[in-house]
Amino acid sequence: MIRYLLRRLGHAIFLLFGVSLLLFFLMQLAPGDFFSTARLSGSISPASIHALRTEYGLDKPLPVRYLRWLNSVGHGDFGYSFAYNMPASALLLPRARNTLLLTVPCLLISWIIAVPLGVLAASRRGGWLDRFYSGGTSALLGMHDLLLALLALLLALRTGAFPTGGMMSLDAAGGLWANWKDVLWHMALPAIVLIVGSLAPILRHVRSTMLEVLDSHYIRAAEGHGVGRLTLLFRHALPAAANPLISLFGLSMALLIAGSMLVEVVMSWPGMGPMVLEAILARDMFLVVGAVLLSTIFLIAGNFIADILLYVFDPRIRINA
Amino acid sequence: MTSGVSDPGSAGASPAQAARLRMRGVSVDYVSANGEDISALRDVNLEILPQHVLGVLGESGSGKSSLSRAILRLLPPNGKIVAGSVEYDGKDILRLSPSQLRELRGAGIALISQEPALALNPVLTIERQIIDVLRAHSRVSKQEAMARTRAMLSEVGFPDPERIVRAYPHQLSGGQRQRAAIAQALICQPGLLIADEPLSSLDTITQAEILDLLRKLKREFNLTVIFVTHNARVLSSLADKVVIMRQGGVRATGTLEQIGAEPDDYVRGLIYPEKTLGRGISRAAGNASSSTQPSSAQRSLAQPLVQISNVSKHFVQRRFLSRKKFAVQALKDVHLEIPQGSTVAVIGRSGSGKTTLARCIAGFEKPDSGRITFTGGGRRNVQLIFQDAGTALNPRFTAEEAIAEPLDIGRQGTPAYRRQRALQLMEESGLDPAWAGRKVGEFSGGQRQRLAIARALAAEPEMVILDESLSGLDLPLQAQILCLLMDLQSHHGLTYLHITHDLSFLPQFADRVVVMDQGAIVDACSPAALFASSHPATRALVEASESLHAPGLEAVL
Amino acid sequence: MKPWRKLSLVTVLLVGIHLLALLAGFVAPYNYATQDRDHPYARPSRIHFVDCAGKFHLRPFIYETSLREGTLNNYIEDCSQLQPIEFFLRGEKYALAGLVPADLHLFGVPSPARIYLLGADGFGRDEFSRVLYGAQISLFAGLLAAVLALSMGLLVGGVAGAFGGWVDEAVMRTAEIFIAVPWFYLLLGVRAVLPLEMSPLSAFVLVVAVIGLLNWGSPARLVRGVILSGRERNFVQAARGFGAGRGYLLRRHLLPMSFSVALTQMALLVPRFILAEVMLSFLGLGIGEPFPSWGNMLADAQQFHVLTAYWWMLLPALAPVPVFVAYHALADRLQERLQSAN
Amino acid sequence: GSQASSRPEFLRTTSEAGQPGGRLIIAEATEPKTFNPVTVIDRPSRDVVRRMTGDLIHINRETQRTEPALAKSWTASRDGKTFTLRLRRGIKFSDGVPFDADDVVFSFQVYLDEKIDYPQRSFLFIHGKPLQVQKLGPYTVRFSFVSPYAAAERLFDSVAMLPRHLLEQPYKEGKLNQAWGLDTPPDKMAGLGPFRVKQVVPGQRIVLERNQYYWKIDSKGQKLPYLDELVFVSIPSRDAQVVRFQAGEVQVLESLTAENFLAMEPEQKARHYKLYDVGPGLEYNFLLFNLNRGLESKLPEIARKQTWFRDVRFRQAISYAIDRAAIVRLVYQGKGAPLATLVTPGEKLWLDSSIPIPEHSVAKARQLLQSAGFSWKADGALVDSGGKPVEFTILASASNAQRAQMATLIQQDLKSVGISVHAVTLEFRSMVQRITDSHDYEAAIMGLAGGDSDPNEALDTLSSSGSTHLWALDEKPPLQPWQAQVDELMQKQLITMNYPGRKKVFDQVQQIVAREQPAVFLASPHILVAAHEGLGNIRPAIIENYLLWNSDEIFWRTPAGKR
Ligand SMILES: Nc1ncnc2c1ncn2[C@@H]1O[C@H](COP(=O)(O)OP(=O)(O)OP(=O)(O)O)[C@@H](O)[C@H]1O
Ligand SMILES: Nc1ncnc2c1ncn2[C@@H]1O[C@H](COP(=O)(O)OP(=O)(O)OP(=O)(O)O)[C@@H](O)[C@H]1O
Ligand SMILES: [Mg+2]
Ligand SMILES: [Mg+2]
Repeated sequence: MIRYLLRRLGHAIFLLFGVSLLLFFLMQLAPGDFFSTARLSGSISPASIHALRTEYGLDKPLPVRYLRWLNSVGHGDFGYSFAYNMPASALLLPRARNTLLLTVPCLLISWIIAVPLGVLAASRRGGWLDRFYSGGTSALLGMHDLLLALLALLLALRTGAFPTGGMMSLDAAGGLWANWKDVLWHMALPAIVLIVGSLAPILRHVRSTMLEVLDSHYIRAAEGHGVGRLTLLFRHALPAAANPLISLFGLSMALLIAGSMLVEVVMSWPGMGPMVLEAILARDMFLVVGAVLLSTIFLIAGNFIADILLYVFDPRIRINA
Repeated sequence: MTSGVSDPGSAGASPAQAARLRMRGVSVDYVSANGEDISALRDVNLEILPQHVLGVLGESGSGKSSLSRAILRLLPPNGKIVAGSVEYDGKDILRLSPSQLRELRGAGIALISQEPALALNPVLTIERQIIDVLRAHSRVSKQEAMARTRAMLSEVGFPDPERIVRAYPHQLSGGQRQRAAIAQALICQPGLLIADEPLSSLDTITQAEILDLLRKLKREFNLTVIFVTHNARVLSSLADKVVIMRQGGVRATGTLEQIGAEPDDYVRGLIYPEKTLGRGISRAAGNASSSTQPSSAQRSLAQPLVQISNVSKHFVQRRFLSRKKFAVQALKDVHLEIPQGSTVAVIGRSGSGKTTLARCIAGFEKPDSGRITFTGGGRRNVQLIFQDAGTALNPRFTAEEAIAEPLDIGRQGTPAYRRQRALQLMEESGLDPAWAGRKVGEFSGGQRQRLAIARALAAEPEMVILDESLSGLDLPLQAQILCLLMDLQSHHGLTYLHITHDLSFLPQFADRVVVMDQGAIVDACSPAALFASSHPATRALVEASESLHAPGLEAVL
Repeated sequence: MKPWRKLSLVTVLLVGIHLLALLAGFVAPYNYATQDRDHPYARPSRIHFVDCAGKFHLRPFIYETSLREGTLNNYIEDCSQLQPIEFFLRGEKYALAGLVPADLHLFGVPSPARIYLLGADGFGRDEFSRVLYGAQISLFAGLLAAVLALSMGLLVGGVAGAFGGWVDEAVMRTAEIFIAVPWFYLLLGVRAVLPLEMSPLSAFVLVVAVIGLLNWGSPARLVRGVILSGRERNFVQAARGFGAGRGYLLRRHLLPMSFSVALTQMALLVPRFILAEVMLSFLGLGIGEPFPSWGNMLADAQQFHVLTAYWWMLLPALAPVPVFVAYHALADRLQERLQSAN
Repeated sequence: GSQASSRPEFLRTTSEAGQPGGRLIIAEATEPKTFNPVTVIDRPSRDVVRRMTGDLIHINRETQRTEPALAKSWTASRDGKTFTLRLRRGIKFSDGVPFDADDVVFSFQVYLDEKIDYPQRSFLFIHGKPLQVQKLGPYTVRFSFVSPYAAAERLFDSVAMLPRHLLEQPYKEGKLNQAWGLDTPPDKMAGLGPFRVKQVVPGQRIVLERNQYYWKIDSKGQKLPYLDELVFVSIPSRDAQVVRFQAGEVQVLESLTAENFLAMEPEQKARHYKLYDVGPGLEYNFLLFNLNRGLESKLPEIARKQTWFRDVRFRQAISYAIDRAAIVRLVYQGKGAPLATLVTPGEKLWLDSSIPIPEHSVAKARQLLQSAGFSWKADGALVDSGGKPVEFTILASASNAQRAQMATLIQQDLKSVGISVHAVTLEFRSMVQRITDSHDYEAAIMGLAGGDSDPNEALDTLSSSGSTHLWALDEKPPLQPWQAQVDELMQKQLITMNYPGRKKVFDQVQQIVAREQPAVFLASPHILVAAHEGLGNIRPAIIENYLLWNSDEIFWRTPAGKR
């Protein structure tokens, strides 16, 4: 087991290198760099633009830049943001915290909602619940997160029941609990949008795999022993159907960082979303690299957990570690 | 034509007594995926009194399992009870609400399904699966449930259940699985037990134990049993009444003696195997001697096809991240020579390592130590016929695809040829070629076993390992298959390793018998000498086998 | 349950949808590009049977609209301008199914009047027509990308699962890289090398195809998981016993096992890729003007001023929903069939 | 600095006197990125920094004329080469440290330093020579140029005076570029603006608080600013900005799209806000053709098409074919102005109103094309003298909906003269890269906006060597005579000291541009802003910052408005 963990750790590190290197290369591909629009703001002379480029080492060849970056990683600040004149890590971490504050609960909640719902739908195959849910998911998949978010905003505006964005009220004075309530209150809408947006895929997978398991011999046999309905569904069928769901769960962890980007932008949630989106368009490359690495870490963690769970839930898979 | 009413002659039952289960004109149809309708049961009338054991005897495919499933309304989605009524203690099962049905199942009527390998959930431990049944019907604390589970397991012949409870089905031997399934069915002390060939992959000793257990339960908890089997002998000592089935209908009912008396070849064929088998085998033997093949005597001297020298294999069974781990010594350095063109029978208690040995020879498992060498080096074409035919066939395949698979893989001949070969093999193994288009899931247990045999033969192997491959077949069929195998042997010098529990016909087809116990080969002798062997393990098996005979039966012969 | 019948019903629905898309030129009263600069943001035309005088007409008709005094984009019906709705009338030229030149339209009103079933966009282009033409592009693009992603996923995931061991590790790590790296920079790069005069259509299809090829990661992982467990099944081992190679195992035993997962993935990927264009057009990678696509129509619709002032522009944006419903129904039926087969 | 014994010389404003107190919440599209007045580039940061800093001479956004700020008064030498500024006495930085000539000298030393990334440095160079700064006394500074400089006064606008006592240290250590980041503790920063940093919440908001040392008082003698706090919240999405504004969570919006403006109108009363249409701003959008030289080898296809683009008649024809009215109506919902040149109607002082807006006339267009040797095929497609069909692509930025829409309209317009146009929207940087670096494009729609209403702002765009002379970058020596003339005139206006004279020169420039159409100038959007109705002294202007320029005078009328 220890050896297995170590090996996975090795892979993870290799992966991070791979991703960052690839990213550097890709950013090379995309036309323009951070300063390429500077000259349009008239006042800035080409000369000073050139000066800036050299100062930030943008004129250096790719390998040199990558090494420089690695070096800065060594010093704990993942490169340097051109726009902010600050170490990327110092910018990313606080925002990452806010993002996770929003996405982690959403991830859990959406699974907690979707799995039972999917199981029930599968067990009532063809029933009204099943139909309703089928139509529902299709409809949800037909709508874009942006649209949902915007609708939510308008709702907030019309009803006045929710804040129309942000994470805390301006004067969130008061005790810890008061602050928490305030944050939760602000979280409500973006959370709903995120959850609603992420339900459909989980539901669909749960349902389809459950359907497969539900008409297998052993489930019928268990039925034949009069095992209770819920026990049958959740204790017998679900574990047998878990396999793809587990993989899916692992993957969905990768979205903890990146998945809420658009919603954050529309709901002005002070997470990584707005900053990263801006950085992407502005070619503030180290910020982007940092963000991507962060989400890569979550992806790795997710897949790792998924693999472990696979082995736990599916004894048919031989642990090849 | 069927006599629904229980006749006064039958032992123990007074006519006044109300029937525990009464089936009236039950018919079951299946719709095959390719659209054809299959009628599995036709207008079956049955009646069974409390505390009685009803033996159900019938050729493979005659509708026994359909009957069992129909009683509990457990037919597969494509199956349907098209007519009739099933009354249990007076209430019509077919009219029960889902919740009532759930209460009835397991607690009232319990079913031991024919193929435990399919009936057990592959991702749950045995304990979990038994406990859930128990707790579904009775309020018991977790501890008590665990205790009772272990108790029940030791009842069905697990001296120390600790490993078994923690094991997943795929970590058990065929017989162990079957016993687990039995335990699962008995855990709630049902009023009526439907046992669909519950002994098919159990050694004679365990068979005897299980039968004793049933008798005990019958006495103490006045259990009523519907006992589906091929083995008339078992019934002779157990059943109060016997039903003979054929092609979905009831052919005859009554006590074994009564039926045995009737002048009906089909029935007699089922009941008095010695005749049929005797005939069959002698025919085969005839061919053998007529052909130029060396006689069995010389055969035993022939050079070995495969040499197994001190092979050991152990399995480690542990739950993820749990300290508790069990090491199972499935094979303790095993020596065995299998002569070219001979038939070696392997017998031994359930869990003694027969299948493991087979899997090692066939190359599905790597021995921890020891060597398995084939003469002429390299691997020869060895075909293992899996113990659980049901799991060894891809449910997505049709019978024809399944049988032709080895040919497809080997890209042998034209598609037309493969098809024709597949059909021929079905024919030879007693399957109607008209069923070639059916999915393998749509066959009966025994039919699936034959599919597996046919598939193995299609590969045109040099050696075939049969792992209880005849256990699901009625005696005439067993005879037919054995003849087929022996023909092949005599013409193409096939070699057989035949794992079986049924000692009665060993002499007819085996050249040698090896006895396994706890992973080791403890005894090896000629079939004839088997019954005289002095080794305790062997003796135990032999005596148990004889104890299965009812005293009365020979008299009838 | 008779999966066969349900299946056929759904397929009828789907065929209908795709026919609509294919025959967009005929069904749509106008070309997707024709602007009516006097009617930006026109409301959906009201279809009347009774005219202002209260007289009943058998043939449905609309009134031409004109700008209400002192307002922008706010129109009133002009009772003097009654325009009967005609069927099978000649109008703008188009190429039926992209091949046959024709000018016959299913319905319309005598020009210069225009009928807007779903209203008009900011250039006074008929949204209804644009939805139909958009379907051509989006459905094709969505399906293309999904098929590419899925087949890649099946292949790679299958191989990883079937081989297991280090192959599995390697493939999965690569998959992770593909999932982790944001590809828009590559896309920007791709767009940069594409010649500008390349038709927006083909440029777009190309970009979408690239996206499809890049998104095999998740399907691959799902498939691989299923296969990892599947390859231990007895019948797979048996097949191995017959000397089956990995290719055979994958083809006949393993991939079929992952079919339902794949199906579900398909059901999810098509919508995802169709909607992905919202972001693409945001990055300037969407299909260029004046071509309509569900993606950019949705992008247009999800704006504050549309949702508040021109709500009807949301209708075309919701066009995908029924289509997805149909697709998913199809997926469900297929799966049912699959299982009833086992 | 030397201690000012006499009482401080505050500036007394004339605008309506308000009441102190309250907080103003402002929406920023992206979060401000630095407090460093030297290196600040992006708009949101500028918005914040300008509230924190003061300049010597200020341009009144309303009158568009210069007025005293930290410099109480100034005199120009007769030859217009030297300016002597007299600083206010007794003024203090927001941390209470007095301000004097040394700070001014220090500031300009910094701005002129090559090693410092000061974006506007080029402004401080006249004919390549830096302006000289000289301390005459504790409160007098002299600036001298190599040659007379017309816009000299304006040059001081928004050039922040830096606190020497805080920044000299980092400057010496060469750390000035990194100084005053978002993570700098507030008490380490100080300025001469009405507000000072109070709190920074990453990603959420920046809070400025009232600077009690501010150097302005109102007509009633109250100390400015009125507001206790300015809060800049970052709201990335424009739509979200509008929603939150309507919900009252934000109280001023400095930039609105016409669509949102219209959508917001109905609810003005109900939700207690006011919308302001300030009229055309300084932004001008134009269709430029690739007139760069030396593409023959690299991009032969484009080079071939350049023979059309170079022909003034072709450009004029395009200009006639384009329906500017439609652009204003459909793209700007009527809230815009058609353009003949790059000078927008917003520049009241400089626009040559005699120049007509090119009308939309397909006839004229065809006429011109014909005269230029173009002809039409049977199917109406335009072909050049070589019989090659006339078609080209127009680039537009995907992130600017308006320009993309213009492209769509133009595409349609040019059909009517038989030109088939591909409208290609590209991600902004990809597009800019093509225009400024690779020159791999045929035509594009761009928009530029001067920071001030002054001919100098056009310098970079019109003079052949200008950095935003986008259609033909680094075009020196000038290709056509008229370009040479423009260059000359632009230099002339630079040194013409009196307004009428300068205007005349610039009028000539405009006439040439209108005639030659180096690029086809399309339209200029109105400046649209919104503010809570309870706010006083809201006097939006067309020069940045439209609303906040007089943030020191803005106040809450109704105590109810305070929150
Ligand atoms: N799921 C099914 N679909 C279609 N046909 C089936 C199905 N199950 C069984 N059959 C057919 O119904 C008939 C009876 O099957 P059944 O399993 O009851 O036979 P059986 O008596 O149990 O045979 P065996 O002794 O081999 O188990 C057989 O011909 C079989 O082919
Ligand atoms: N994968 C496994 N993991 C752990 N234990 C196993 C595994 N496979 C087999 N065993 C154990 O090894 C022993 C031998 O199994 P095997 O299947 O060879 O018995 P068998 O002789 O075939 O019994 P039966 O007659 O019941 O089939 C049994 O105790 C079984 O529980
Ligand atoms: Mg059976
Ligand atoms: Mg076995």
